Amino acid sequence: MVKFVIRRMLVMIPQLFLLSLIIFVLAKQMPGDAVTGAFMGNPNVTAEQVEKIREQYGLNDPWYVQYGAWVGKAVKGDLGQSYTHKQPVTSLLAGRVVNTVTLSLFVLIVSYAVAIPLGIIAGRWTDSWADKLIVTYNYFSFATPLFVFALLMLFVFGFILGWFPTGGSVDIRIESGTFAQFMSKLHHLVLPGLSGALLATFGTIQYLRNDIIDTKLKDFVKTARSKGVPEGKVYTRHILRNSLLPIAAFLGYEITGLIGGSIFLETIFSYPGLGQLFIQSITGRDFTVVTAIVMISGTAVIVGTMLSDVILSAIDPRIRIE
Amino acid sequence: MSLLNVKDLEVHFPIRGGFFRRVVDQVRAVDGVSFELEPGETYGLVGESGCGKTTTGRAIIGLNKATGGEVLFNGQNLANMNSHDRKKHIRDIQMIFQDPYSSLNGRKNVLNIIAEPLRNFERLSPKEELTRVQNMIERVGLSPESIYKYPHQFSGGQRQRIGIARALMLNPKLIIADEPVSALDVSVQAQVLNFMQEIQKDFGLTYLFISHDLGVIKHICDRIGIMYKGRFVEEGTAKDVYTNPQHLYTKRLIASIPEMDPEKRFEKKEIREEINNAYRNEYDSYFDKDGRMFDLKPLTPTHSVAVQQGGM
Amino acid sequence: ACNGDNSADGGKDTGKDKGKDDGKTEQGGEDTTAKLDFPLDVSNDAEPMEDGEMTIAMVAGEPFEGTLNRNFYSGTYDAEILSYFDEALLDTDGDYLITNDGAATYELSEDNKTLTLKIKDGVKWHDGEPVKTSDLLYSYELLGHPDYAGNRYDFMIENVVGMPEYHEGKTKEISGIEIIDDQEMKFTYTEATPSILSGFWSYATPRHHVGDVMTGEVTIKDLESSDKIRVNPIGFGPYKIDKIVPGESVLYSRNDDYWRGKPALKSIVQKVVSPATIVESVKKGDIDLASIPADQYETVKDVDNIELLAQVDYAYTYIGFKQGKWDATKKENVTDPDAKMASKELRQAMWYAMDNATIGEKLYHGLRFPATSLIIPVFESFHDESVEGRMFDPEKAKQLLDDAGFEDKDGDGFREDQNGEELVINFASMSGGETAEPIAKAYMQNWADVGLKVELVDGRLHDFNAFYDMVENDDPKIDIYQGAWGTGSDPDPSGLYGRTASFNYTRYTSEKNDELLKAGTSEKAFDTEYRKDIYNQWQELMFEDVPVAPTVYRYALTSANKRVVNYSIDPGSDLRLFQMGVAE
Amino acid sequence: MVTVNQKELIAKEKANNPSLLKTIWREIRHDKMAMISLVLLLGIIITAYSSPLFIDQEQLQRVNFLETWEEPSETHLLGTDDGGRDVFGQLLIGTRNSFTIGLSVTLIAGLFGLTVGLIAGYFGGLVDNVIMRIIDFLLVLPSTMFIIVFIVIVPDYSVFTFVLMMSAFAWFGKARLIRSKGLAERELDYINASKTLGTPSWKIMFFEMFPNLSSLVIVNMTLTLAGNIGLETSLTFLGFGLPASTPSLGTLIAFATNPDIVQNKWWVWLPASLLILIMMLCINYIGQAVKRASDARQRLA
Amino acid sequence: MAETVLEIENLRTSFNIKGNYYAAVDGVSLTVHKNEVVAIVGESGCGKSALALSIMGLHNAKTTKLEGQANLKGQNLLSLPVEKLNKIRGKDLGMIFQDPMTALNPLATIGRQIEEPMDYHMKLSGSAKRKRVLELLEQVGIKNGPRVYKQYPHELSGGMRQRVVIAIALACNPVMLIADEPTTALDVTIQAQIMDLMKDLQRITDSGIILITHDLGVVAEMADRVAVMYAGQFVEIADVNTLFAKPLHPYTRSLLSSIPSNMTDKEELHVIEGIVPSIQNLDREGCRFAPRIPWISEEAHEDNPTLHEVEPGHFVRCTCYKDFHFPEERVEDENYVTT
Ligand SMILES: Nc1ncnc2c1ncn2[C@@H]1O[C@H](COP(=O)(O)OP(=O)(O)OP(=O)(O)O)[C@@H](O)[C@H]1O
Ligand SMILES: Nc1ncnc2c1ncn2[C@@H]1O[C@H](COP(=O)(O)OP(=O)(O)OP(=O)(O)O)[C@@H](O)[C@H]1O
Ligand SMILES: [Mg+2]
Ligand SMILES: [Mg+2]
Repeated sequence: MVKFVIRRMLVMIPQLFLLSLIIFVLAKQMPGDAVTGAFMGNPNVTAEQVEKIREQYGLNDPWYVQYGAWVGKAVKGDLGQSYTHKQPVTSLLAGRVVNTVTLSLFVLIVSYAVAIPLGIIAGRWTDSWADKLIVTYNYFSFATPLFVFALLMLFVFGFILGWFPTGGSVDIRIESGTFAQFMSKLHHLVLPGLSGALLATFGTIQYLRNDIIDTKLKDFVKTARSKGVPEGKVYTRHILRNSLLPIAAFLGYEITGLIGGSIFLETIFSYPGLGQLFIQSITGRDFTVVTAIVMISGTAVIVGTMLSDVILSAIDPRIRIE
Repeated sequence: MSLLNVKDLEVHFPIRGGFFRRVVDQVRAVDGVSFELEPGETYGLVGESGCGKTTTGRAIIGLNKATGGEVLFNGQNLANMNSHDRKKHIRDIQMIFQDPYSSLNGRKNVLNIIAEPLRNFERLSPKEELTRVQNMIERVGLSPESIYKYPHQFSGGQRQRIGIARALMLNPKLIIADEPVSALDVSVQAQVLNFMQEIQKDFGLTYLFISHDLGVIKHICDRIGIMYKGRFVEEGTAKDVYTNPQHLYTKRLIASIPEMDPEKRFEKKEIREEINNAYRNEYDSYFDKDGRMFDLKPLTPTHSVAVQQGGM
Repeated sequence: ACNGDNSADGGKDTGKDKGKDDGKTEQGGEDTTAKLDFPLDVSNDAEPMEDGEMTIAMVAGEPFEGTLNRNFYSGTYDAEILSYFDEALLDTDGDYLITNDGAATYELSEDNKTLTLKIKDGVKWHDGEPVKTSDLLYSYELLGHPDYAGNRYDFMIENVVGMPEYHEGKTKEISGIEIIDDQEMKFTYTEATPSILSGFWSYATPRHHVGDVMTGEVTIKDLESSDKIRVNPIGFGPYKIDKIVPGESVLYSRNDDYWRGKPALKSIVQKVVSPATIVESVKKGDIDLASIPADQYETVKDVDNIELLAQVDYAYTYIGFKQGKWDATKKENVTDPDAKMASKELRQAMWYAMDNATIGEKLYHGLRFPATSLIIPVFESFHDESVEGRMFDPEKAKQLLDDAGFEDKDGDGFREDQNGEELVINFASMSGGETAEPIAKAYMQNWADVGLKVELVDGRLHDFNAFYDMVENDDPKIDIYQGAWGTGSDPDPSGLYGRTASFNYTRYTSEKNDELLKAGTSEKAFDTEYRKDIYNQWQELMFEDVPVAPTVYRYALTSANKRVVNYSIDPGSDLRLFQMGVAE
Repeated sequence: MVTVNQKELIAKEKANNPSLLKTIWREIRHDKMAMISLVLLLGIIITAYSSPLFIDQEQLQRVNFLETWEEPSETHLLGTDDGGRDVFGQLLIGTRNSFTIGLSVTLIAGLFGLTVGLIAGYFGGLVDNVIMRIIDFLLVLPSTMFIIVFIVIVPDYSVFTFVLMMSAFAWFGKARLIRSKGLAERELDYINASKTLGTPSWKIMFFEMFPNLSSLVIVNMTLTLAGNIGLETSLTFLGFGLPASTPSLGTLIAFATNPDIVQNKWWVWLPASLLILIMMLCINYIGQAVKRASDARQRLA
Repeated sequence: MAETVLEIENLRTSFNIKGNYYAAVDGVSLTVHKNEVVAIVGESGCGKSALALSIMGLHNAKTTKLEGQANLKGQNLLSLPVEKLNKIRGKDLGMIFQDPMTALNPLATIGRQIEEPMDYHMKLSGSAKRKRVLELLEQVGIKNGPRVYKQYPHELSGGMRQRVVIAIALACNPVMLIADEPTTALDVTIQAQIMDLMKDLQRITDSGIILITHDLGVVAEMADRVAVMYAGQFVEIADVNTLFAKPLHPYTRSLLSSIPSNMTDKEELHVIEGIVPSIQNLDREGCRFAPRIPWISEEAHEDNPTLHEVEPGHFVRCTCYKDFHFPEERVEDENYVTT
């Protein structure tokens, strides 16, 4: 197991290299750079001064020189300096990563918490009114654009009903490190998290429902029934575990969706995280930050797929990881 | 000259593992098999599941690559031919598959299924093609309107006939039948077996008949090879093998056939127990240190057994 | 100096800029020629309550950067934060000129080349250390440092004697700055220019707190990312920073030792609120102060728990006509007489053709109105009222074009150029904000109506960087573009229109222009009348030559909850930030 | 030989065994929801695609600041937007563009994914290994972010380039799906049979294997078609939408950037949202019917 | 005669296909005694599995209609609610499924799966359960029980798995066992082992067994009595010796003569014409086998033949059996002279 994880980590390295190379080259292709327009704030600066800054940041070097320098540092854990934020990318991202991870985990957990029971109900009682309702909800969640839904949620629960805060990740007035602060963070998470989660259930419900319908007819389920296992337990002990396998297998790719979704959620709910920062850095041509965020997202997906392999191997004895 | 001469055929599958998916071991699916087929005869390959029967058949026709040995068909070695050359010979060898459901493409109608080999080897006008197919379909005992039906509209036996019709389309000399009846009900099985015997006469076919059902093999085959773990343990005429089994494994296999006479069931059980005991005790004289069979040793001109050199 | 504002037009868009450096809540111009009438002060005149608390919005679609130091910050939102806990040593008046009402006083020598600055008693950093002259010197040492990579090493800094040598790393000391004692220091300038009065850099840096670059204690790079300016920065303003949630919010508490007196509020929370939700938040009463995007004016206008304050912003939008190239070796603009946009009449006609009044009226509900000259009305003394701009007049435009030989010879509805060749003008405009697109579209329609075929470069709007990348580098794809400048405290336009100004994107040059710009900042220009006359001539020249056609001036809208007292957006106001409070 | 009577039988049999398309049609006819969906969807598409006949795009795109944000009325069935442009007209043109985008992405990504997937699935072994390593890598890419970067880079951002970009990130999921089914399919004897009959590989892939995966492909395509129609909506919201000269449903929906518009100017974004929803539901219901048609066990007809 | 354990009376199982109910098991009656193996044989699709699943209550309740009775210990299994049925299934009534590859939950250990019925039917402590499992494993001939206890199905061979399936069915000492083709999926050698095992076990457990198969060889080796099934009905019931020595019903005779058994050699086998009709296409009037022996004149068939006892314990559903002959007169055997 440990060996497996280590091996996957090793596979990750060339993948990340390739990823970094691609994103680096692409980032450089974007018109303009971090310095473009940055001096607009002060027209009394001379053209030389601007060029001097470009030189200082190495922006005039050919891309492979820049990439080489970047990789050299990245290997040591230094992801470079953000031009816009004037600080090392690592420390810039540190706080946002926590936020985005928290939000994504919340979305992930809530979406599973919603989707799994619904998937089970729909799969167990196929063609019942509950199933039809769930399937309809599923179509709707598939067809509704995230940002429209998030805005509606914000509008209804944040403003009209006033149940939840309408932006930010925490109430700054609450003392750090207290339980109250934790609750405040949670309170701020609910609305963006829920908006994301309720629309992220599509795949899970769909897969679970179909898989339960298939698994229901399998022989081992008949065996279980013939043992006198009560109906409820047939589902919890036999069908469900088997049907959760595809869900676990998709965990890794689910993360791609979460990352995409976080861009919207963070923008709408003013939640400072990677997604929001990404858009800001793209517009600001803060290449180092763009590269770093893409790398982090890529790593997250790789780790996610690895995690789903580990989980799969934990529940499925047929998959042995050596 | 024999039609097919298989010499020391080996098919090894690599087992990959480790970080770079290197080959860490081999599955010796077929591990030095030799036999000959005379024109017009039916040769049976029997053995338990996984002993390498299918792989042998597939290696002959080229679906698996032989990793060693020769497959001489009409004197030509098919094993080391490239796919282009093989194509010229392959039309003389055809295959009938086990599962009448998966061996027909469910998306094509019978006409398209049966015409497939024609389209690959002969340039015919649609009309000629239709006549050829229609003739064949009648020959295998299906009604002419069947050609526009789809496989799922037929029973298992009928589907197997379609498969056979397809194989016969190019007038092959050798047919490799891989468990052609195992998936069928007894009654249908009888139908197919009868039919296969019938066309063998009409078309002058040679069969390599693969099965694990000793009853069927005995019924249809002239000569039989018993396989175990990728090797032959015994080879001989049907009579040699059934009435005078030499190798312990053969005996065990034959003893496993259910007894059709209810009165004798307890006797049969005892025989089995005896053989099982013998199997435990005398294992060493039938298998070498590595658990491999010995090479075949002729007992009579028609009958050979894999026992240690120098007798048992 | 002029401050540039690059965001073409309001709305949600980049926070990169720029521009509103000086914190518009603090300063502003005299009442101007606005059409709408907004108050500058809140009307509630109750006494502020003891220990009040306030919530202030930073209206932004993205997180603030949090570089909380005057020398290094670049974002507008950082500037907003800075204004609460840090201030300049010298206060300014309604004309943006330095006064003696701040934490320090100044005196200018006879030859206008030496400025003596004295820090008042009792001015203390938040940690209790007194603010010393060495702290102001430190700012200059940082800005001029060879490693400094920010955007504030400009003409006004370089003008200090000895600064260029220091900047190149030849000396370790700036000879033009002399420390007399902890409270008194002297600045000597190479050139005497009225810009000193508006561009003097009087932001001190707490040397003891952030660490000294000069002794090698820290490096510039460390400093930029140091916790000392990101997590627990200090200043000597009315409020202290208690806590920062990066990118999201800031909590301030009262600075009881503030040199002007005890601030009215016990604490302030300043947080990022998305432009999408600002109006709802304001309505709900969550937010006491916020700037409102112009396109949402309609929705806030009738909210009854707030009051809208507005002043004309220090910015104008314009259409630039590319007329040449930047010569990198000579470091000056070279006008090409054969440029597509070389015809003065064509440029004039295009200005006439634009219906800015309707845009301001309909799209911005009057919050924007047609611009007339390149010196905005805020600079009351220099804005030339007599220049009336070229108001929407398509007939006149057609006439001009006809006379100049731009005629539709092939009858396709579009005019050909003087030589009868097809004329397609390529127009670049920036994306961002909802209005960018309809406005660009409207101008193109306007021009089409007078027979000019104008097409969008690449068929689309470009984002900030792509746009400026093309404009800066004189991309031949561009003939005209829509830009915006934010003007800061200095009316001097030479940074934007001078021969050697790299920001003179139109690459328009003329000798007359050179002359006038030079005169405007000469020593003589300390005489306001003289300067006014020079600038009037310059505005006249610009009106005639139309290197750019100014399109609209804009109002900046602030909403204040009705409980807010002692608050004004008038830069000339006597109210100071520490007096701001909330009533019961 | 074949008798006259038999000829009739043959003809009858021929007629009785309809193609997949006919089966699908039959299935749809037997499913009320699917039938309604089909009619509705065709209606929408036909209206949208014939809109150039009665709408002057040039005229429609003209901004008119005298008529901004007008409520629905007789002259403007669905009111006007911030530039005073008719929302109804934009809705029609937008539907056309969005549907074109959705369909093209689905087809291009589908075709490419199909080919790659078939090749990997059919050949298996080393070929499969190499292809899968590449696809595994591609799947790791955070696609939303990459698309945004691409959008910033392309100089000429149009429906065409947009479709290419989206397709570039949409094919590998399909390839993976097809490949896994293909691997299973290749073990089946009908493939072996074709090989022994001398049929060349490419023919086996496309004429033997593909038809057996076609139902899977169709079902998957309908689903992604529904998804792809909504694709540019989100990008438009983030400010990376198509140029305004190409109005799409996304452009209209992305007007919903603040609660005021959501609440008070519903006519701009709501019809487009509903239209997307309706189209997706329709496609889904049709997809369900297609799915059933491809699985004899589930057929209603 | 031994005590009756299961009494099936007029059992009818109908499936809902597009709104109509079609009987797959069409009025079947059978008694199974203690310590007796009753085999049910017939071609694929004749309703054998449908019958077994009806007794076990494993059909989908929504689409299946069960009529008649299947009495076990005085309770009619067909009309019991699931909760009550669950008290019987796994305890008094065990089932062995055909395919050992799919009959076990791939995600649970062998130990867990054998213990599971004990959870619901026996009050045993954890260690007692484990002990019982090891005992069972031993009984079904698995030697290294403690190891297998912890293993997962995929780690075992087909034969081993089938033994485990049998162990599960035997876990709570059922009085009645239903085995649906327990050896069909196995190799001949393993089939022989499993058959021997079942015979041994029955001696120990005393339970009644219904053995479903289409392999007459298995019947000959295992069964005490045989019921031949065709198109949802029993067409012949007899004890095993009688049936093999003196089959009466044309269907039984056809089946027997189509086996390529030890006796025949390269001869043509008998082929039963046509196929088993599907339940929708089945003509339920008259003799159901008649269409497959078209050379027998129509008059020979009785309308709606019933199962009648021709000899003590030998039931046949046919009146034409006396005149039945194979078309080519091939197996016109002296054995078949009528009694
Ligand atoms: N493509 C392959 N890769 C690896 N191993 C294989 C492959 N094909 C077959 N084998 C192995 O080779 C051995 C022989 O298989 P084969 O299918 O020839 O047996 P068989 O005698 O036909 O069995 P059955 O009666 O089950 O069909 C088995 O152990 C099988 O697992
Ligand atoms: N759930 C069901 N719904 C509809 N028809 C069914 C159902 N189950 C079985 N049938 C039909 O009932 C008939 C009897 O099926 P059954 O499975 O009992 O046959 P069998 O004798 O067990 O055959 P095999 O030997 O193939 O297992 C078949 O025609 C089958 O198609
Ligand atoms: Mg095989
Ligand atoms: Mg069955």
